[in-house]
Amino acid sequence: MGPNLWINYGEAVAAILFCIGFTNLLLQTNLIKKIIGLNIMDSAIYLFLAEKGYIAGRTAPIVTDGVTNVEAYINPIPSGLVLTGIVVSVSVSALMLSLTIRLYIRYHSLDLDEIAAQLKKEGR
Amino acid sequence: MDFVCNFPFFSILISLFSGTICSILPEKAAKAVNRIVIAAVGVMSGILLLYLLGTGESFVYWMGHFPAPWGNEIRAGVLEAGMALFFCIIMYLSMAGGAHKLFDEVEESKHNLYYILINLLLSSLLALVYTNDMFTAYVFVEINTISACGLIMIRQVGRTIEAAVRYMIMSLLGSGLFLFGLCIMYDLTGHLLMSNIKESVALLIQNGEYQIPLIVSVTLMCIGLCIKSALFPFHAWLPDAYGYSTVSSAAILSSLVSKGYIFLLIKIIYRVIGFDIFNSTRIIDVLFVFGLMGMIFGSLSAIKENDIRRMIAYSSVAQIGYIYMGFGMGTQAGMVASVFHILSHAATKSLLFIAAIGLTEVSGGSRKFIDLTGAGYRNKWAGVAFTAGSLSMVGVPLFSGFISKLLFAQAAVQVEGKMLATLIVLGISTVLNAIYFMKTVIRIYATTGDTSYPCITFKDMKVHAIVLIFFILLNIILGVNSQPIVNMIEQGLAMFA
Amino acid sequence: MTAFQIILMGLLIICAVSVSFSKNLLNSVLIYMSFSLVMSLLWICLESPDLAITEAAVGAGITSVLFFVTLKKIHAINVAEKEEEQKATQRNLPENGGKDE
Amino acid sequence: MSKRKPAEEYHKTFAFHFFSWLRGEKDPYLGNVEMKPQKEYEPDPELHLRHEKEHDAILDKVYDMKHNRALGLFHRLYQATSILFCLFLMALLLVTISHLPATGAAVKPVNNEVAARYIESGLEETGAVNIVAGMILDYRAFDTLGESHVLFVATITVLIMLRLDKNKKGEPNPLTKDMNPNDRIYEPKNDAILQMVASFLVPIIIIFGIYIILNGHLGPGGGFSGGAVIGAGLILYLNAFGFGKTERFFTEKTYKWICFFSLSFYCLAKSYSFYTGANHLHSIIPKGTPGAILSSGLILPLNIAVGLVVACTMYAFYAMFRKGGF
Repeated sequence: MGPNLWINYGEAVAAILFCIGFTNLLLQTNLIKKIIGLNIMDSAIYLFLAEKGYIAGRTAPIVTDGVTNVEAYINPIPSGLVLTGIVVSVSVSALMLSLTIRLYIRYHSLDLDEIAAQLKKEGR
Repeated sequence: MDFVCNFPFFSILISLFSGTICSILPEKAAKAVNRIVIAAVGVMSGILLLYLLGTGESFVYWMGHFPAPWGNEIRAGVLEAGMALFFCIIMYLSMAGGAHKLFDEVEESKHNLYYILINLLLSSLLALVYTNDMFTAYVFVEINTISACGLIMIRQVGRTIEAAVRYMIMSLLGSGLFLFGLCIMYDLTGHLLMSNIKESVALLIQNGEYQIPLIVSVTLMCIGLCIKSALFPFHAWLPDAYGYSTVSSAAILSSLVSKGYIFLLIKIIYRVIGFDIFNSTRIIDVLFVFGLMGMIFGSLSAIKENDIRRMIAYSSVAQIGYIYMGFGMGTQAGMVASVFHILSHAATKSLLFIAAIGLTEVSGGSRKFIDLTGAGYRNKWAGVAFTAGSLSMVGVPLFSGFISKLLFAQAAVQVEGKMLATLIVLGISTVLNAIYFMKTVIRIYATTGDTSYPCITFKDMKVHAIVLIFFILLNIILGVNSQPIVNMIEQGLAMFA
Repeated sequence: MTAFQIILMGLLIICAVSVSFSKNLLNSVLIYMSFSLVMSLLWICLESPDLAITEAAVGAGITSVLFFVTLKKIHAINVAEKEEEQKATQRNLPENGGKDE
Repeated sequence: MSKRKPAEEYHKTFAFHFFSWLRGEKDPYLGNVEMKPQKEYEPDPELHLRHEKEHDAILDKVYDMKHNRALGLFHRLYQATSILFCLFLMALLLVTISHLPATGAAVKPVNNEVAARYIESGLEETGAVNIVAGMILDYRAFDTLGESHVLFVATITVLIMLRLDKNKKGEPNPLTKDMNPNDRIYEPKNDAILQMVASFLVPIIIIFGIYIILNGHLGPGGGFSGGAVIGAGLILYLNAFGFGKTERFFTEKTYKWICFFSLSFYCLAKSYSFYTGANHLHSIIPKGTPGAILSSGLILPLNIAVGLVVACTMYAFYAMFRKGGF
């Protein structure tokens, strides 16, 4: 164990959330819950990134009163990356939900294993 | 700066923009735009390749008004330009070869959407090939994943939708791990551009700082990309996805999409971490073991398979195992062999998929082996092409597969600890390959009394036959004329460092 | 501010765990919605107002709406109600039966 | 000069045999090679049927979830390994995090010259007061270009998945005929309270969204969040008043053209700026005075384009999920 676990509690929470999301994605049988797990996983990564950019005692990176001193603002890069990431995760979850709807209409089930069994029985 | 240096940027932008344009065009025009764009990008990549071979130096291209650590960059060297050219050739041939069967069970009004997906897929592949920035790579990996999912499920039968869901779940796990690794890397180095990260990583290694996070970050990125490129234990989605999608999709997915991720991994190994640092970690041993397992288990699953397309799909698992085995050797020679195998596998696998559709067509649309009996007589060109592809996969001289196996064996001899394992598994895998491919070839040339299926002659399928001939030629060129290509790969890898 | 952040993070973990264990799909979507809301508050604490606005509009707004439509489409909302009704009737039945006797 | 071969001689050459084999006229081995007489392959229909039945029976047994012990065991094993893997991953990540630089500290690798330049000269070089907006739309604009195309390609895939199309004869396609076109018929319509509240709220929400978009370079916000807010407003309006009202001003055609124009504007504008940047040409786009609405070069128009795309996309997602087209 390194020295910084308690100082980095935000990242630690992000790691725990990431693993919860990961477990959901692997183990839940229900597709909707899988998708929620996926979203939690993504949010956890974004939380991790945002924590990386935070600097104690500084304000948001919006120039106020013409002050352009490095000491005044937090790091803007992680915020920008997270903004991009959020868009990606919204598109992905919309796509997954549409796939879910389509599968349900066809097979009346949300369980992938059950659907696979049905498919193999009927299609061979 | 010469005007040629704009070509990587132009090719990415043209393919992105043509995706947008195709959204308002009807099907025929979209098809024309698509063909023109792929051809134009191919021509540009060819010119760029010649230019780079002439100058012998790679160059970086600013994406914006700001220099290296602040702005965004793309970078082109011999290997990148060559890859782009090769991807364009394969994509054009796959699209042309599958054209008559492209819209099997696809709704008529959705045909033009297919071309949008192809264009965006091309642009994301090009961006993955050329980019010099890790976060850009992540964004384009996502475009690649989503458009590949679209290609799988555009043929809306139940199996493809299920396969698409499985594919998405696996891919998203992979992207999550990749992004997490990227974030840790960013935290350690403070940069996102590959060259800057490499400098910082070298400094960190020198000072002995942050060793554990560095290793973990590299591992996470590697695992993410391995999951996305369907390395052995993560291949569950692959047979359904390749086996039931439309034929062009299957050819493009197996030969290009997974290769794009593998190429990104090569870039990360060389340009982000550094080849020597990467080889000093234990990750290569893990990659090596999984590669070997993939080679054997993929072939075993293929032997058990009863369906020609699924058999070819399982054979992809084995071939991806070969590529990772080359990474796992940890030498320059192994890497060259892997890159050559990327080319040879892409050329062969798309040939097999396109030929298989010709065979199933004359067997009443069935892909079961029992119905394929004698299909080689009914559709001669497809039969010959399938035989050529099989011979190449097994590794018969004259074809590209032979050269890549030779390169792997040569590379293995230079590595002390891994030589025996590599050679034994290479031998076993070749025998297994021979079993299932030769079984198929014998089956399609068996005499049959059943003449209820129609024969197809050259006139009925001109485009298809010509495409198959081009594919065979490509294979033979790779097989006969291998030395210049290997030299080019070596030169390109040297430019990476 | 630190204490507030720690409370918010605790809430995040509670939300994530309870999503995994809730039996009803509607409940899990609602919990996910609150997860996003807490996340956007946390981003204000981390001095990133851009992210807070985006997360509030997207995570708690659009994504949740899409989840609801999906639940509606796959009849999960109605099914849950029906199950509750069934349970209620089952609970009621023996009581009624007892009265009759 | 080669002589023209007589027909009989030609008939003996290899080329003739090869081409006649290609044309499917004859089997080159027939009569030339001594072969054992072979029986032609004839599938025995009864045997075939029996095989198929056996195959079915095996499949039934294998995929019978409840009574198959091997499959159950596999499931247990899979669950156990995944839980172990996740716990291992968590431990690994926590150890990693304990070695990372401290959060909130001012001196660490992340806070290097890159962030410093974005903050110190961002206002001057991009003209945007909001440094994040300046960064994502000017310094690292290629990422953002990719991001808007992620949204675009996701919409395309959702269209493929859920759009209900009719073929030329006007019949619904057999592949999607099992989809229920419109689920609103089961709902109570014209809810007075909802309509009243919506008619108050929707204009406010949309104006707020427009404010966020237009103010993207001056304060928190930007194209994406503003577009999402407008999209949410449109969805609320749709829920209150139904598809009949929205289709009067927003159909798939509108969506297509708005998306096309915004994305092409985005692409072309950014290509111009990339091209001039890489070739070290001077860009003719004025930066304006920082702090004014009409400032910061391309950032404002790009924000508007992104906002339009996002608003339409969000509405399109909803309509597509709801009724399979709009």
